[in-house]
Amino acid sequence: MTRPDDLVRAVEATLFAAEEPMSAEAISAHLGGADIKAALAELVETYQERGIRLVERGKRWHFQTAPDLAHLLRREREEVRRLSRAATEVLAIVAYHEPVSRAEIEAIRGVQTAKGTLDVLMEAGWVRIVGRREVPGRPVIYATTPEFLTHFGLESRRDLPGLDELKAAGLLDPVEDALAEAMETAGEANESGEGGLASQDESA
Amino acid sequence: MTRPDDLVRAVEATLFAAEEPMSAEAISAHLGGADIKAALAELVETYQERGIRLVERGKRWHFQTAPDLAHLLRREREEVRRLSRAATEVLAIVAYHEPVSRAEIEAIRGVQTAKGTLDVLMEAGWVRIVGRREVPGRPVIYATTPEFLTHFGLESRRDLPGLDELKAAGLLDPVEDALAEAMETAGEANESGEGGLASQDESA
Amino acid sequence: MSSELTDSPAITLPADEWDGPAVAATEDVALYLELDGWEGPLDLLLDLARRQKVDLRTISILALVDQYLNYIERAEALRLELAADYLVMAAWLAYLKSALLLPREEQPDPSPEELALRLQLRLQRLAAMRDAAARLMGRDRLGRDVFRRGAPEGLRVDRKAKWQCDWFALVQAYGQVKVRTQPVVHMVRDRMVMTLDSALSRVSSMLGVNLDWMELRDFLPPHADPKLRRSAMASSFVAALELARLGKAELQQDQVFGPLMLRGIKA
Repeated sequence: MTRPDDLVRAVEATLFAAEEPMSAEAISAHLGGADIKAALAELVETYQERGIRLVERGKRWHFQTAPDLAHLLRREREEVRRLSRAATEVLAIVAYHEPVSRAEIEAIRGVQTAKGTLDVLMEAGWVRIVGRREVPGRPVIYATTPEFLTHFGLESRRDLPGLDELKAAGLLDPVEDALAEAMETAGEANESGEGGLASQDESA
Repeated sequence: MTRPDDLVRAVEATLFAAEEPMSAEAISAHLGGADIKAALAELVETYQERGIRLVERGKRWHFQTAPDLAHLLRREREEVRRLSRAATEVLAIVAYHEPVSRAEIEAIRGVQTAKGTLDVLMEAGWVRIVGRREVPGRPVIYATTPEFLTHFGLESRRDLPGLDELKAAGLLDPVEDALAEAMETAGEANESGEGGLASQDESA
Repeated sequence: MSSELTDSPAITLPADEWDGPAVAATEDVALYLELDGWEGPLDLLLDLARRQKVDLRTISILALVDQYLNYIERAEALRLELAADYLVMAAWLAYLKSALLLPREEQPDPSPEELALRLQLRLQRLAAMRDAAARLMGRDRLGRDVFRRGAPEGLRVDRKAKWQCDWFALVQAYGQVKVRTQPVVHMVRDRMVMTLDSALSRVSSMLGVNLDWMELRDFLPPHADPKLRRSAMASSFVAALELARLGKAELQQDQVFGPLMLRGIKA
């Protein structure tokens, strides 16, 4: 293997030694303001097929083991926090709908969300409060964190599995919007004489 | 870079994720008893010129930052800071009176001098300890350094203006005037606002 | 959106067990445990809907309502404790069912079709999120499937101060030290004062003449130079305090910084 460029080696060593993922800016600052874009790209390429990888998660970079080696490394390691089903659902809702208020989460789940559920997600560092919605009551709104992206191996929120399909199917829109649209279509269908229950189901 | 052998990748990932250096036996046991000698040798070779190295220390293997990049792990960042007023005074006294003990500095300033103040001046490289005064207690005595002269653009300490010159330059007067002025103002302020008694004065 | 979600224990039972005529003792337990596994009535409805093994978009709400009501009935028959929101949902679904069965012209507003559609849309959204959650949890997760470096050296930044000071500040500081510590001669200018003794005799003689409340400043010599006035004020105040202490005068002040009132006490 040929000796890489000194800057590449410096970026490599810095990210290797870092205890936390680092943004490109932080790496650059650590290396005296050098332009490290090309070095990062080269390292990603270099490690592409190796046992460890350089990955970008939420604009921050870190080395991690290759996913296909999971079976070798998983043993004798403490399991990552097991989330309750409620917590995983709430996490998904926050991730796909963010920023989202607790009332909006509850509207989707059809059940009250225990106080502890959001706390668990915030304690894990995956969800945080990002402000308040400017509506009556000014409810707090939640969103995911860079740690969430890091943990779930997402480069950005756009990488959320199935995000595009869900958007296209309107499944991330509020029920009210979908309802208005569906009623319009259903209305036309009903005009044509179709009664009963199933009619609007099919046209939806 | 070609994809390395799967065993090489496994050893690489195992050592990367390990929390402690691992013996060859431990690595082998972790990987189901595979013979990993060749893999270790290949990894050492692969990382020879990179920003990180695979090294063996006391029969245990671990990755570490390349020695020539060790400076990256502990960076020094310079912050420009202005010398505090107290430190400036102490520096001036050392410069005008050197060599001088701390007790003498305090006598001249008329204020106790915190130990930290002299430390700052020594850290800045402007003051150093030049010996002890042969009096009871053998106090440490301080003097300025050549860097002090350089920093302040002086040929020698004799270039420091004398008291007469300071006075002539008005460097002493403004303080006196300012002080007198300040006293005057304070007096007036008292005159107009001196509590319950004085309030009656105004009506007089 | 689909049926690949299997994290709920409820789905492990084959769907047809639901319509079984009798429930064996072991199944009672299973049923009870299932109820525990649902995150509310909407979740239960979604599970029931999935048993229909059809796309949620084409599901029969009427059939779903029947299944739900049937489930609740059986749970009640087994005297299982049902959370209130399951019963509320049951009541609402019963209403929805009857409305759906009404002749069209007698339908209330909002129409049962709209209510059914709303329910269906909610189920779709919940299903989408359950599906998304499962896919999220199934990703290569850090600390489970992929790992960061076990023992990073860590990066440290030591801040080092670069001290700044210029020649002028240095010289000026020295000048100020010298000025501050120079012996200073204080000259007290001769000024007109009213001594305490004269204030005492002035105030006490005036108190003897007038027994009404008077303001302290009325005791001061009129037309006095302002500097003398200040001195007279201070002295008269102390004199007033002294007279009060001796029981020869009373003092009164209505408010902080208000006029100080003074009157004599008859001996």
